[in-house]
Amino acid sequence: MSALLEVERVTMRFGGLTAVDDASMAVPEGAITGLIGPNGAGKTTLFAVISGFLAPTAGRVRYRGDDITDLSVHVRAERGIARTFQVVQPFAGLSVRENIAVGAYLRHAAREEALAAAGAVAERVGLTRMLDQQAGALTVAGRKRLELARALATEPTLLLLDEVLAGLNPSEIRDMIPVIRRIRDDGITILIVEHVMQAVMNLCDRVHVIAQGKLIAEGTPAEVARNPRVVEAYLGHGAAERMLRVQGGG
Amino acid sequence: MSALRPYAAILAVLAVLAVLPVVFTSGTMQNFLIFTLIVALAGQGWNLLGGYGGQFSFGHASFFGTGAYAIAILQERLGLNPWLALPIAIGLGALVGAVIGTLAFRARLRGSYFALVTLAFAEVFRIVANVLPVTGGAAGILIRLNVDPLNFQFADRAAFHWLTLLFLGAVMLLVRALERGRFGARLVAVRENEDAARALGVDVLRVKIAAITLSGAITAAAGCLYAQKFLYLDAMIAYGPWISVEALLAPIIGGLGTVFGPVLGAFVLHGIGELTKTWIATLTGGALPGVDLVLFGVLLIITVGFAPRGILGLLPRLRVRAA
Amino acid sequence: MYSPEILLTAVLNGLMTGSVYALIALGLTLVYGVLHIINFAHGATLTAAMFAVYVLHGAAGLDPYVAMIVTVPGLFALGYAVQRLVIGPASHGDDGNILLVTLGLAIIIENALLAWFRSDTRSIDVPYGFSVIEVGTLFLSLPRVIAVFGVLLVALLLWLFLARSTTGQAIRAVAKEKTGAALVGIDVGHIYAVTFGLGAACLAVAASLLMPTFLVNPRIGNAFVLVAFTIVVLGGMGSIPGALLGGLFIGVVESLSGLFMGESLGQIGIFLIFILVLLIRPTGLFGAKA
Amino acid sequence: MTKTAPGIRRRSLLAASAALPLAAPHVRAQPAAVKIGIIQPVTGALAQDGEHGRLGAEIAINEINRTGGIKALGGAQIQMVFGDARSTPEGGVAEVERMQGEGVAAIVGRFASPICLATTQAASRYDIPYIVDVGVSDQIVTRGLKNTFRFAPGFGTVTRTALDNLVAINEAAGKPAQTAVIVHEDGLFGSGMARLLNTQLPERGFRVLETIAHPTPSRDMSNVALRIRALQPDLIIPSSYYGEFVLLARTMQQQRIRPKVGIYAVLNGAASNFRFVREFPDAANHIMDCNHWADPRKPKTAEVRAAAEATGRFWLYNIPLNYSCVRLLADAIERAGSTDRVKIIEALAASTFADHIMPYGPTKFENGQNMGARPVNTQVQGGDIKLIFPREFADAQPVFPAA
Repeated sequence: MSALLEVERVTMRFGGLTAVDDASMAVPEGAITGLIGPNGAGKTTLFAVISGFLAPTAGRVRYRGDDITDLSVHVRAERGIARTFQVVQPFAGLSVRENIAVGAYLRHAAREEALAAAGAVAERVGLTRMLDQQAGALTVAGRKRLELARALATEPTLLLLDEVLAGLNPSEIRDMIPVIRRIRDDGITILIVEHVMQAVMNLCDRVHVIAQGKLIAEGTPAEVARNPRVVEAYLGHGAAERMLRVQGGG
Repeated sequence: MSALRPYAAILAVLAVLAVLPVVFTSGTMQNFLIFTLIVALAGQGWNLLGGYGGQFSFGHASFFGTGAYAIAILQERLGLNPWLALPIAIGLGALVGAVIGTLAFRARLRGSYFALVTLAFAEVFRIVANVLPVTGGAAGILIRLNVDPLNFQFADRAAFHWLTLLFLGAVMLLVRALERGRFGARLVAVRENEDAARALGVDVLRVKIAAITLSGAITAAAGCLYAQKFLYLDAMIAYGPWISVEALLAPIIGGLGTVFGPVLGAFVLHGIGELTKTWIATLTGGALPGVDLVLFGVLLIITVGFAPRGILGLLPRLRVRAA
Repeated sequence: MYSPEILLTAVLNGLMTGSVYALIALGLTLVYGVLHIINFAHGATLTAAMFAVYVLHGAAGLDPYVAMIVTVPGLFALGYAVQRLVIGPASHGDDGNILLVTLGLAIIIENALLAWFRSDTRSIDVPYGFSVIEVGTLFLSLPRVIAVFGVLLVALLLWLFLARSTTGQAIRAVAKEKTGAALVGIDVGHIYAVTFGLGAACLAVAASLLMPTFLVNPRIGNAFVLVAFTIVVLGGMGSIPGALLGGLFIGVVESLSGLFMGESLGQIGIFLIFILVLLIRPTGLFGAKA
Repeated sequence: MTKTAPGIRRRSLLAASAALPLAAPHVRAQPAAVKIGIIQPVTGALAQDGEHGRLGAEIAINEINRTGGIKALGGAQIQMVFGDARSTPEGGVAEVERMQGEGVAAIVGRFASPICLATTQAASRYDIPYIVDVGVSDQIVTRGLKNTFRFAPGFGTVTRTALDNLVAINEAAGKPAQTAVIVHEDGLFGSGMARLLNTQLPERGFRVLETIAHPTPSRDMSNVALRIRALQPDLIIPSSYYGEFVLLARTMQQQRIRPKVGIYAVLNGAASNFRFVREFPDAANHIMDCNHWADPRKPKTAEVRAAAEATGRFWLYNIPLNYSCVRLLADAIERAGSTDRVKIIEALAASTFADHIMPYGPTKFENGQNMGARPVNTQVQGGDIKLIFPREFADAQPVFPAA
């Protein structure tokens, strides 16, 4: 698999604070790649750099081999990079259909086509019945789907999902996972930032782990879960040893 | 036929407005109607940027005044026919909009900051217009009375009414068309959430600048009509805060971000305003200056606080039709 | 072109005017710093305060400085009530709404004053109105010198209040972290209203300091409001030292540009500064970054 | 214009003549009242002028009605229809429309600001005779509007007369004044005046040291005072409205700045205003003004002044001017023998009315301007406003130099 997106030695500093430190990673085409890490590890910052909402202090981001570091967000969207927001950002005053259409207009200038495309996308994420509701009236789960639908409506090649499962209850998560899988199966590459571990294990083909601004591990979900540095990063210093001891003892 | 359906309500309202000068023949009433239509037109300009785009300007006088002064100066100083001066004046309004928009939006001014900077621009225009010789300085500029349709002056007030209505109608149809198209969707997306819009491929800066440019053009057209109707301008009239306030009150009270809002708002405000003034005058035997504006201020607060969709939002049936 | 003596007088005049500007801006920036709102009705409130001083002088024979006994608590109460009963409930905490609501208030106040007092320009005549203090060859207007000290006193009192009193500490807590303040039991709505009242009370003081040498008409607040906004933006939104410095700076700029460019065009300087600061450095010239 | 105007006229006259008998069906014995529109600014910066203008008109109307009304119309009473000359063109035009709706025979109005240009144009559409009491813009009588008449002297005339009088006063005193500083408000009135002064003062041998503009309203006159102090002129020539001039006079008094010879105002808002004189006698003392002023020698003047002061108001020039304008109009209606507007316009144009209380002589209109009109010089002396020049009207000697 070739890399659709490459992050090359990205560093992001805010004043004296280094949020992302010399991070490099690749997102292979056609797969679901996860970016995980404990709270405050820098994954949101790295995600913002990738999606173009922050300009990195140093380093480059490449997409299909092109340097896109300096491209603005909307140009990235035109090139086929879409994103969702962790804190859902619906256009509250608009209906679900109109919300999705804003994304669809990127590829369809005409109203009828854009609305039709919006309807089709809604079906893919299971929002068909809510199409004429006001977006502000949706449940949290509905809004998460709307985030997904709007991004999909831009017909992306690469979809960046920012904690799309956070805030959902277990049954809602179970409903959402197949939706995301299906998107991957339709040929859209996905990079997902997540801290719901169950989802990551289920969904991702490969996972990158970030802690204290540094990428510390990379591999399949199973590999990463066994990595002592990862366990330590999540559970605190010494946790990996204790865990190993428990496993060894058992 | 179905292609016309979204426009049917607008055409119906325009038809009603067109009949008014036939029903009301007094000069006072007809002047009132024309003035209200001009305010509604300026309000349409504001509404495009403020209602649909969410960028609240406190300085639409910049555009109104530019349109008004441009047509008056081209006509009186350069001898241009007002019909030819009209598109130039509207273009200049658009240009002022583009320049202010580019400066303000590039600097990422939003919310209160944008409101204040537009206000400051209008004040600068006002001070400059008050000293420049070409604007007549403080003496203002008078468009000479020369009643001739070729000269934009009509013996019959109804003709001017219909002309103003033609502009208003064209703008309403345009706004409705924009509302139903890509630009409108993007503009509203920018109002609702800039980051989300950006992520969906919307060039937020360009959309905002396009909106303020168009907004400037529409409000400049209102300025042109004002100048041609009342034939006199000075800096306070053209660039004064009154029109900035009128232009934002009409759409907010009528219904923010709707095609009918500015029209409804203008008629309700000025209707109530005139009635109040008359009522106070008969009650106290004299005019009480400013009472209408006190009422406007109260209505503004009530609307913002308790009826954010304006009067239109209180009329559920109409809202469905307008949607 | 001008003798040093005249330039010095112009600068001193600017500083004296600027100190009152600073006080007006102080109220505005205080409200911004705590509530994060731009109070568009600030100028109109000042006009109302000036009319209050005018009426108290005319009807009750109160000296403008003595009138503060009435106007300061009066405007504090008015500000408190307006925030609690009007701005708070009507704006739902939305930035754009607040701006519109305060615009509505400005329209109401200005035109109510217009209806009541008509648009005549009025002034009051006090025996010391044109008294001077002779400093060398300079004649400094006594009421304006009093104004400078008055402003300094108010700034000092305000600082002490914010630093020492329980309410002051609560105000600072709310300004820093609203949610946190609410969690430790501070009544945020009350603190907001108190702050708004303080902002209005500053205007009451400013009105008393202005009226001995100044004139009032229902639209006079407009002349001040953009100046005050300029100062607040220049000094950094929410910064009290910024407002003081900015006020003095603008006062001197206005005085010198009036001297050199003429009063008419001199005004434009303030607006241009305002626009440029907003476009180039919205965090202000003196202000610390947010 | 020529094609459409007669159509309007016929229609409006029909409307007017139809309305009049209907309005008073029961008072057959009494002839229908003649309605006269009075438009004055009673709100806005010029409200003080407007209120006094209205008072003058009222005194005249009362007097006419008391002494038998319009005799040519069977002793018809005059009825005032008052309108506020508001500060917007649409407001002014709306008042004209209202007057038209009420069927007024003519309008007497203050030319409060250039906005009234729009008002007179609106009136001309209906051929309503429009007598302007004063008007600072000479555009008012240079537009070829047949319905518009100005009773008081025009801007240019006032300035020229003011300077001629200044030269005469100066020469009589041995030419103490040679330099001047012009202070003016930056509106139509002050700017126009400053332009004229700047061309005409040097022609008469005065050196203009500087021209200082200030906005209305002004918050602070310190800078103006400072510049005057730096320039040390013989004369200060201010053209400002009331508030600003009072502020300047008081600031100068405070800063102990006195021009070497005096303050010589032209059409000043305060220098011929008793309010200023009463409230600030020290600052006002010896200020000269060239302005509109009633003829103190005419017996009627004292009568009107007494009537005005009985209402508790100060004696401002607006009162005699508007009194005179209404009397002039009544005279024209008498001679027209009808309320037909066109006939009134003709009667006004041919008018030689002498029974007014201004120091003008009989009226004589050329292109709407009363050619005999002229201003006079006043000076504040010991708490009173005295007429000091020309000598034939004067009731006091000039104090010049005033310092």
